[in-house]
Amino acid sequence: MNPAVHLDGITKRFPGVVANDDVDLAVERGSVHALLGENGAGKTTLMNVLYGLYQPTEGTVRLDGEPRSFDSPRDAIDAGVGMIHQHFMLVDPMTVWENVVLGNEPKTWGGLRVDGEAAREAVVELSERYGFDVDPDATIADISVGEQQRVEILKALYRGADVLIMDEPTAVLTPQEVDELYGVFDELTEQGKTIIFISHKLGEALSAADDITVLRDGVNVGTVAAADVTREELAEMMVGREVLMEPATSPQEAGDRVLEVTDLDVEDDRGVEAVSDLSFELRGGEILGVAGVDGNGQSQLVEAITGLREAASGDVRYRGESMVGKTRRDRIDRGMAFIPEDRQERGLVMSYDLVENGILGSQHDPPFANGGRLDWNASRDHAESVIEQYDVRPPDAEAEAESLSGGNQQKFIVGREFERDPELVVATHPTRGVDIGSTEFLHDRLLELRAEGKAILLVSSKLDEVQGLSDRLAVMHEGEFTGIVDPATVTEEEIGLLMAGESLDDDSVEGAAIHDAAGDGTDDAPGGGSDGADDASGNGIDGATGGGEGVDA
Amino acid sequence: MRNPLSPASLLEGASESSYVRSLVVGTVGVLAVLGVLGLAFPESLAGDLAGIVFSTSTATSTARLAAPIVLAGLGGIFAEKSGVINIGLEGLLIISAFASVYAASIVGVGNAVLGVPALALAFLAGIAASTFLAAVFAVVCIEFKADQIIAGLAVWLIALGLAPFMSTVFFGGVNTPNLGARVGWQYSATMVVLATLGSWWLLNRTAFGKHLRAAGENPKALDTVGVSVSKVRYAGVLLSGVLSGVGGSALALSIGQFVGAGETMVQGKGFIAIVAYLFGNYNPVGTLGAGALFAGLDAVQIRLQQLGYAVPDTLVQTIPYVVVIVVLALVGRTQIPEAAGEHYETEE
Amino acid sequence: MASDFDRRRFIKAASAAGLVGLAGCSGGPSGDGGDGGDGDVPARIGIVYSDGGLGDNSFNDAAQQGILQAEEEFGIAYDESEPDGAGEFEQFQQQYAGSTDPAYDLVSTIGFNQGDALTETAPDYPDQDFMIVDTVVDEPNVASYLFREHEGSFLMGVLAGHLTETEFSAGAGETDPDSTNVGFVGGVDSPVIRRFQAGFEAGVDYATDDVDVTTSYVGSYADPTGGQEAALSMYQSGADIVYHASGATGVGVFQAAQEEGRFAFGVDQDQSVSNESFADVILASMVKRVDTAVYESISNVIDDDHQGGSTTALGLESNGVECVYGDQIGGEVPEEITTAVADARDEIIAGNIEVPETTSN
Amino acid sequence: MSDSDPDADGGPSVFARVVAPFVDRSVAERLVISVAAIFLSILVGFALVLVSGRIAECSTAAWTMPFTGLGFCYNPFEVYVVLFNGALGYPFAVGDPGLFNPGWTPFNLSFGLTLSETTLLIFTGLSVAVAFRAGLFNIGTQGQLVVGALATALTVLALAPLLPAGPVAGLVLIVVGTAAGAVGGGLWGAIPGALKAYADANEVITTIMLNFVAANVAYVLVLEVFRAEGSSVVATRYVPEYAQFPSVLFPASTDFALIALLVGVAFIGGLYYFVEHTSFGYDLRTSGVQAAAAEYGGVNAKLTTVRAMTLSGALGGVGGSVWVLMSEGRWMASVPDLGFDGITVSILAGNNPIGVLPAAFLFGVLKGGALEIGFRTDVPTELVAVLRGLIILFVAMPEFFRMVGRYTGVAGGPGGAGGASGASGSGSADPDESAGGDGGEADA
Repeated sequence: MNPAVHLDGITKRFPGVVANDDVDLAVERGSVHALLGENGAGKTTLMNVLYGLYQPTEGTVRLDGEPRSFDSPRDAIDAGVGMIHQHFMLVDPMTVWENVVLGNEPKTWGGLRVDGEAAREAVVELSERYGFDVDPDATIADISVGEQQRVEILKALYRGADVLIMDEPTAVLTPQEVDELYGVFDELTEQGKTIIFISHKLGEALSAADDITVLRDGVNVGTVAAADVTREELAEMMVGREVLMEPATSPQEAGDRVLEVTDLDVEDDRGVEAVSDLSFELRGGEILGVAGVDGNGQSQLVEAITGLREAASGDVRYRGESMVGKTRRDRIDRGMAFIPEDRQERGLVMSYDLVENGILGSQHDPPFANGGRLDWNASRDHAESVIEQYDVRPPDAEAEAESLSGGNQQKFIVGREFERDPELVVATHPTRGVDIGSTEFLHDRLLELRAEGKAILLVSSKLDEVQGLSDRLAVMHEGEFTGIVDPATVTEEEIGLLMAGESLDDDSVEGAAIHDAAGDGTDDAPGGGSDGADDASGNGIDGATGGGEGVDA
Repeated sequence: MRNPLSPASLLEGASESSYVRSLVVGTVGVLAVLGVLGLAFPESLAGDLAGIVFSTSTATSTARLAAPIVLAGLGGIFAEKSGVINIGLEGLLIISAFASVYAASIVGVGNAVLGVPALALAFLAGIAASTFLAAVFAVVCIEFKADQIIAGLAVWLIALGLAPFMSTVFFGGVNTPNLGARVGWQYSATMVVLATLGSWWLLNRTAFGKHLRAAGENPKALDTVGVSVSKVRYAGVLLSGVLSGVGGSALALSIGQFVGAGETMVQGKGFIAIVAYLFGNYNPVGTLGAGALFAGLDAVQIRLQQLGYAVPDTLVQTIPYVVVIVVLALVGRTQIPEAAGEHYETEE
Repeated sequence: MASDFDRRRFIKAASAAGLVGLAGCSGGPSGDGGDGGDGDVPARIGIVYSDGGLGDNSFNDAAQQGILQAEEEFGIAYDESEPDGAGEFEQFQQQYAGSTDPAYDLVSTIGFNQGDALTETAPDYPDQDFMIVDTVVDEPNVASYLFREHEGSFLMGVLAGHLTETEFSAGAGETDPDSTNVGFVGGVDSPVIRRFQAGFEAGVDYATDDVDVTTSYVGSYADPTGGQEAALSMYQSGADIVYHASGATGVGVFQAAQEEGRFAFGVDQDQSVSNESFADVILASMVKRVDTAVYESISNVIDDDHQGGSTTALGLESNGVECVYGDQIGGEVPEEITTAVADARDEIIAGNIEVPETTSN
Repeated sequence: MSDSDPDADGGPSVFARVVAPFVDRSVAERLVISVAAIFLSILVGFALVLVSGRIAECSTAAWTMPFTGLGFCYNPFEVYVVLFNGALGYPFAVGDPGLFNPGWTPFNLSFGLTLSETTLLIFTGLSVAVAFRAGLFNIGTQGQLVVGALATALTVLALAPLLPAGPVAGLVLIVVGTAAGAVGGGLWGAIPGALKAYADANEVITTIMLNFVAANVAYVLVLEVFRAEGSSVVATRYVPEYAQFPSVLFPASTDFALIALLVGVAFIGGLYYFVEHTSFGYDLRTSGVQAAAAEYGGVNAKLTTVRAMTLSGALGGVGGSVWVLMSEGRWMASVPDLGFDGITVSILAGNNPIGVLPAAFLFGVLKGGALEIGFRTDVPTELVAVLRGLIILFVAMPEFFRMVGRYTGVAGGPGGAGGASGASGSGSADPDESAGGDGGEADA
């Protein structure tokens, strides 16, 4: 029997880049196939070829053994190929059913009217068949990310997709939602659908897929059955060498209190409370990790600390000084470094060269500015020094930021922020989209700063990263810390529960509290955990204040 | 939660926006207070004002003045909803105003070509001219990725030069002679109402309307389901040309003459049209309301002058502009489509 | 030429429209050569029109008529310019004045708002003859022609005041004898237009105590829609005659008169002739003989008798301003009213009536 | 290298994206595109003249097409000769033996008019440019100029009687008057800035509206309160002769003062320095290209918006001062459209202060040349307005020229084809970047 999808010798070249080099891929009908690889390995490009967004430079696409040539996604859709992109292709202000039928609207009145009733029925019918729970009249902007993903799947199914391509389907989901997604996979494959998903997470590929194909630098490294391969083997296929999975941290005495957050409330752009009544503290020489599914208030928390957003209430104290009413500028002046989550929107001015980007944030400070006048020579020296120390490639201070790859952009930002000699580093997703080599380098630098006694707030959706680097790990859910745990002892399942808003039993929380005790005193810890997140963090900070004095005395 | 299939509430979309609601409430409130004051003190300024505001003369005047504003505003909705900000509506009005008069003068009023009377042909010519200019704008913005605001500005300036230029070439002066015939305002008013309802239907009930919205909000979503974003955007911009063409023709043909001196007879109505659809929050009915509001202010202003209040006339003429600024400051920004102003390029 | 509507142009335009091209044969030059050098013309005139441009069926067109008349009678050559805005007057004046190839024997500047520009230009070109219409420039090389529009407007006021109290119908319009007001529509609120308004109001007052004048300024000389609305609201609030002094905006006033079946008064030219399609509502026009002024000044230059430094005030006495009854319906104005208007004219000429130049408020 | 970066789509704000292509393109490419746009618009204008020359009627053919024998009422070649040669006062002897007219001096009337317009456009062009660099589209320069001009006229008229007449008083009055213009224009510009920053009101709309308001209010003020006695036009009294920029070398009637042009050039230099070499300039242009990054870098976005609009308005106001003190000698109604032309100047200049000088000169030439066209030829002067619109249209579509460049194989200057696509990586070695102290101008 022919495979449902057979990509035969696909090569895709862009000007100056070979994204896919003679890639073969065969996917059996009714199976789940993972396409694994690092960022930039060519996974998305390959799938875009299958989906008709790109035409291959060489090679053939076969469906059920038939050679096909897609000039556009329309052709691919007609042939039964559906794609669910990592960034959902949904129109936010429109309803679920409008999105599902977009481009294939059932019409009445000779085409003058969209038959909404028919469309809605079709949506209801489809969601019942696959066991989805989706309100067809809900507006996309109002529903959860998991639901949005299901709308995307419905969209593909509505178009008669037999083959579903999913790009990083779990990136934005909670562990529980991930489980639900795997359930959806089962439903779909049972009914004969074929699923290909793109991932860079080993664990996900191992647990969800029947077969795994690994891409590296645009080349197919091999296809293996998930049952026959270990994590380490896969990792080696991906990276091409053995990888140390977790950076080593050594225990370290915490220093002075650098950051105290008390009863902080922050609203998002729409005026909805994104961070509620949050309290914690951070000391020199300590890394506090914040884990959680994206969109649970991490961004707003970070913005409130770094001065990009005004808090609705509560206090942020930095080195003993209240930051209420202090601008972003004030905070930069006081030695806060900030690695923003979106480097291309915030961290760098894409059209500026690195000389100009090197002074972003320091443009009013010596040695770059003297009485309002900019000293471009000093800026150039600075940029060149960052480029050299942080191995930014190409090593050209006059290259425009947008001409750099994501990893090199990030290295430049990190370098610029670290070279400020900050007391506090707020790092959000510092290694997102960064290749493994650079990731290791950036992790090392974070640990060096920790060793120098700096305080570091590390926000990341990569669990292994926060777990591996942090001294304490806070899990955030809907604007609150559902728990602050010891990353050394907590399990991934426990973190998953916390990320989903559940609380944990006493044991693991106790572990975290003991770790806390290094600087905080222990008085409140045992009581803190069991009755919920609010109490845990609230008490923690109370304890911290008292405990801090205790240490001094 | 909104049900798009519920019995057509025309203000759908407006109802969900608090700012449109506050506008409506504000307007009704002001009118009510005025009415009460006017009844209570008929001899005062309030009485005079109420007399003006609630007269049929003002109403018909409003209907006439609103036509080009609303029509161009509706056109602006289609362009901007599709993701192309068309700031050149003024230019489209100018060029169609000239072209319609020119066409009617060629055919000769009273004559007909293939049974189509001259004034109807004039409309068609106006629409054709405006649509052609809109097509140029569309190509420049969509194909050549021009900056939409600047290209729109250029459309205005080109029309502002071209219409008087051609008038001078054809008629020896920037103003054309009068045709001696005109289109009654009832026709324009009917066209405005039909265009408003038609636009509303097109935007909210047809597949094209959904595609238009998607092209402006998330073009990639549209592209990935196999609908060409470019085509939808072309359609949106061309529609803005068609509707502005109707508006410009109606304006000129209501006088039977094109006046090209200074700012031309269009007198900034295209810019007011932009404000109108922003006020109307991209809802055709809201745009009709906003257009009527501005035209109504103008109509009241004209009548207020005649009562002989010792306010300089030129200051009274400033009222509509100040109102726009004040309202804009109070209600802030409207919901501009997410991808408006951006170029979209299909991958590969 | 442009004033009476040229049908041939339309035919030209019609054939040209089809072609945009070179295939058509009706457009383009109609003769060959013949213009010859500069030597064989008795005078070369440069004329700078007021902003608002040609085709206003009023002020500028009237001036052009004077030039055309001179061309016909003396065979002069001329060049004309239509400035885009007041900022360009001075430059155009200087262009003509400074030009040596060809040199201009006379530079005509049309419109009061060129006065200040000419005040600056004229002294720089002492050997150049200038003439200006509508204001006084006190320079030895400038002949100023001033119209006493308020006097003409006064007569229009007298006519309106009497007519509105009479039951009268002619052409497409009729009066309502119960009406107690007449209207005045101005272009841009400015001292000059207020002079029209003042004369008109005084004339109405002179004619009757029972009639008020409602006034509206549209804010532009190129906004017929605005003119139409202003006039409509006047007619609808009971006015049966509206007098306009608003350039191309006035077309809207005529339009409104036709729509409402009322009367309008034209300005500058006999607009029942220049705007033939509205002849059935244009009862009379306050004619300013701009053409006469232009023609006269050219004639003077040809006779080597430029009236530099002098001001010719063209009032009722010299027929510089007149109340001209409409071509089509003017003849139907009752004799007692035309007599009253004629009497008023005599009284003004005799100095028994002092017509105000500024409005009372 | 091959990092295709899946999460690269989070772009800057809508407006920043709209504006971005106009502020971050390389100077050389900008130049090539501007020149190409001018030529293209001339070409289209040529066709327009040709066609309308066939449509219009006249008694004599101004030009006969070779080979075909078709006569045209307008001579398309003559139009451009008159336009460009005439604007300079006919330095070139077209058709006659010899390249130059022997009697030509630069200090002629036409050239003076051209330079006068250039001078005024420098200020309004800078006004629009500085707002543009901050990501703001200031269509309100016209209104700011009107207000600034009125402030200047009234201030000088009020102060003049207090000072003894003479050159010293003149200098004081000019300086104080210009400062008043800057304050007036700046305050008027601050209004839409504040509305944008604190009420989120779209500045494109508010500035358009404020133009109408400024024109009307100034008009009424002068009509009712400040009108010169006995004047039939709506204008203030003249400021004393000694308080006006003196015309040196050029005929007084040109309304051009070399010294004002020099002041304009100094403003260009000052603004260039400000934008490229000061901290606040860095703040301003950063918030223009990428507002989120600017905020991240400690820039107070709201304050920067207000400041930039105030600065922009002040420059427009100074333009008004120069108009009063150099051109008119007083405030008068019907202010020329210098503010709107400033938009075109700024766009053509790529919003680069240095670029404003040639762009203002080009539009000065178009202005001076338009007068010559109206004067020398039968072609309606509105042609020049069409040309202006076409130039802007073509300048707005750089992609067109890149395409043409690609098809014809002519690269549009350094980095011509690469631009924003980012595909070319770091291949562009900047040839003009050797001077050590000038790093900032790479992106100007």
